[in-house]
Amino acid sequence: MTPAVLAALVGAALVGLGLYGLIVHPHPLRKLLAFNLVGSGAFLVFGMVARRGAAAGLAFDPVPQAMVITGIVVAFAASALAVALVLRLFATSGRVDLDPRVWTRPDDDSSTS
Amino acid sequence: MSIQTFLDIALALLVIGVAVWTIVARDLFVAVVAYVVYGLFLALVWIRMYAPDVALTEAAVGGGVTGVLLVAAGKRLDMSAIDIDRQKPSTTLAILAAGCSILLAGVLMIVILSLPAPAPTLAPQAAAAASGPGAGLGNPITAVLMSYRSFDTMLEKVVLILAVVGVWSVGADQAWGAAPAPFGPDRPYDALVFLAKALAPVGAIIGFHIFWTGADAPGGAFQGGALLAAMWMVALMGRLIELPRIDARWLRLALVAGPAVFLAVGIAGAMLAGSFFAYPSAFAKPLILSIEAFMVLSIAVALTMLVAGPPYRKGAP
Amino acid sequence: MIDGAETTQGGDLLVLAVLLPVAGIIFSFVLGGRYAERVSICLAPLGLVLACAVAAAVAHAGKPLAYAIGGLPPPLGIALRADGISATMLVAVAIIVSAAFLYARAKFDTPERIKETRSALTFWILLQAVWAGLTIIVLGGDLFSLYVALEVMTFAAVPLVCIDGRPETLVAALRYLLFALVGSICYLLGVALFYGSYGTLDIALLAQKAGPNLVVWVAASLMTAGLLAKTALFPLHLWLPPAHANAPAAASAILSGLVVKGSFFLTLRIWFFILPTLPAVGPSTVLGVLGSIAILVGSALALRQPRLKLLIAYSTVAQIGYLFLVFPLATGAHVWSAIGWSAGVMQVLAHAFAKAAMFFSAGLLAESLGHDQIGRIGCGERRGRGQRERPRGESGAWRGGGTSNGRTHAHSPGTDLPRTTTVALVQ
Amino acid sequence: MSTAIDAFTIVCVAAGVFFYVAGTVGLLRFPDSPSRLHALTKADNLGLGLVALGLLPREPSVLGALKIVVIWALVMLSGASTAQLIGRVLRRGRR
Repeated sequence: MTPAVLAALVGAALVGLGLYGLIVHPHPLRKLLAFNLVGSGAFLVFGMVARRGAAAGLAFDPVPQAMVITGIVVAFAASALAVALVLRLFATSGRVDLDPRVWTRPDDDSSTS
Repeated sequence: MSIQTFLDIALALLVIGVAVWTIVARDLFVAVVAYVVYGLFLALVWIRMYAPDVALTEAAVGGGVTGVLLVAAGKRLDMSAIDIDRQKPSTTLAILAAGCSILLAGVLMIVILSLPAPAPTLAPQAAAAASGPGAGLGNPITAVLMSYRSFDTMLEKVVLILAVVGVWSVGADQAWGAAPAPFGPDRPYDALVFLAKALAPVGAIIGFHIFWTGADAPGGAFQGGALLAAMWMVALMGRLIELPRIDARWLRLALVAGPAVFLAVGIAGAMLAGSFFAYPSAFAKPLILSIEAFMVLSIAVALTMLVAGPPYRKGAP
Repeated sequence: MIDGAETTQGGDLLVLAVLLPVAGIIFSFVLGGRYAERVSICLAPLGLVLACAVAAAVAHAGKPLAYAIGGLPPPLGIALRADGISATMLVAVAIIVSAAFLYARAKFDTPERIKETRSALTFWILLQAVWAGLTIIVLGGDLFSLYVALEVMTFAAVPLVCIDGRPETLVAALRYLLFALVGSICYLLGVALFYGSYGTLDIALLAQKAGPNLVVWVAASLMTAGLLAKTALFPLHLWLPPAHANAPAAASAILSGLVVKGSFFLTLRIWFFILPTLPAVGPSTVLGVLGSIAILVGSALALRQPRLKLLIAYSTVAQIGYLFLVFPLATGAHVWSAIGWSAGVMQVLAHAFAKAAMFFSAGLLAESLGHDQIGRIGCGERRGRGQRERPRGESGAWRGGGTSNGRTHAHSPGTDLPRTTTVALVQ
Repeated sequence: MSTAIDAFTIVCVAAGVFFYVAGTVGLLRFPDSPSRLHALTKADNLGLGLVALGLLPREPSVLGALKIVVIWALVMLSGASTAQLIGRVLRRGRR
């Protein structure tokens, strides 16, 4: 087994681990951490694809690696947006629950337009 | 078993172990710290996969800047987390989640092992294209990002702008236009001030170096920009400089500089080189480098503003 | 040379259609303040003209338009393509986005004495971003570009949900963001597997190469699962009603009418354009069954909602179910001649227009009444027992009309709603 | 000549690794935070310094050697400052 395949297997395990964390953790920031694990797991699969494509004097196929770089930046932007939402939620309500039952009042009288 | 294989397996186990720690840690803040550690180990994995560019990005963005973001948020939320973070998930949910996760991971592993061999690759074309006429870039990843997939790269910069708009949009109405909340206390420790004074200039030079060398060696706009952002944040923590107001014209211009120049060159390509996003072959390399220079600026500013958060005014709800 | 890899005549239009809203975002952000609104209003007609030009060019050429960006054809480069369905979608998107721009002018106006307000600036930029994302989704020819486009849509749609800043909307936005992010990553995993198998991400090239094997099945399933989370097909619909019901009406219209169609469109791309040769009876059945459950569950829940916008949002859940019926109906030997395919596309368009119109009307209603409680609509100042019965009967009638007329006409509620609105206002 | 350089590198790097191991053991075994910090910073600075020193003669170009020195200096700077900051937080917490 090459290091690349090993890393991809680690990536698959990370995807599973992250999915577990996403489902069981109630705290949004913990969910975000779990999402980042899933993301890096997926990037590792990309990395293996890149390494397997080594040819023509290059040790890797640059196309999937370029995609991983794009993906990492996008994942960071997503984390920043999620953190901003969580902090704002905490600032306005003092809570961070995502459970909809906490937020639906039986007599919802708020009007939206 | 050779020593390299042994080290690889040890590294793999270490990464998995730290990832498990991130998930099962009792404390929110401990989980965040575990995640930062995880990011650093992951960078080592990328080195082993012959992906120095990705390793740099992962260390700078995935580990470093994300770490700052999460540590700051974790610190502010740690108190609030106690009531909901300590509640145990129901056993049914945990078993269900574990079942789904193991199934997904298992299927992925089987598929990974059954990918076709020999692997299909675009490496020969990319290598030829990178060193070919009109490009002359020694780093094929830069060639792919800036030439062949320039469209994606530009869109990704637009995503960064949108993320900044999204982060700003959760601020209070009354605070709009103000600067985000400062990074540190009003009177930072002397050691931090010293660190900021000594590290920020050197780090900034290294950031420029990584960007400049990215045309021919591992590095590039992303990695250099992330390092510059980190140095800006160090200076902000030492309160050597203050965050700009979000309605400052120069800030807006700096944020869009990368995609705007990219877009302009792309449209000019339609007139000068016969196709949108094509570079005239005599000027390809200088054009790519100048677009990257603006992108470094945009990335550095965007990453810092994303970590800084929405505009803030004392007393605004 | 591979078919569809070369730039065809009129291909420039595709790039212009994509770059127009992108340029709009950049200009709006730099100029700031009320210029964001002006830029949007100016660009909308241009976009509509471009979309119509693309549609006319496709109809005239009788075959898909293509443009290899940078003159670099796939697999290394990226191509944009417009076929019949993308041209149709492009026009629909341009019309609805323009309508939303006009509708939103009153609410998201920047007051004279203020330089810039939070909600106005972000609203106009994000709405243009939705437009840009959708345009790339319908024209993109490369799976990774489509991933970036999906992310553009996510980053635009999530802050739109919580633009008024109440905690409920923040929770809805956060849940939406988490679902969407996980969806994107699943999609990305599928992309990695496709690249690992065939060394290309170009849709036309993949269509020629992909065959039924384990990797392709898993990749397609992962991508579909990710897209379902974004489309909110049952049982992944939980995020949708609070998100769509709490956004401002103009944003709700776009989110419900168009944004969920973006990811649905990609699901169509995967199964009908990349993998038309796969014996897709199994997945089609699964999608069809999930769609049927969504219709029942969504409609039943819609009837129980106390608020008009929530009702409409749950009706979206049901209508998404109808969309997925296209899979069992159109899968088969002669996909293109199958009437099911036309019906499916009709449903996409019909729901887009009807749902947008419905949210616009509901927004006006809520604006004029100061609330959108169904129990109090139409009863004015009178308060008492039994008020809920009548409006509920009415809403039931909309849904009844929707479900009994068959899947391509499921949008008759849209034509009914203005009448209801008028009735309510007259009373 | 090359044998001498090899021997020098081996001795230096081995000594550096020894300090790293010692520091790590200290981090894990020492009873309280200040002494852990003490073990960590000493070991890191000295350990990395020795590793860098051992690698210096193997670097073909002067620029490459300079980079190694810069890395060492930067790690020393940030390590020392961070230790100082952690120490202050500890002292404040104890008060």
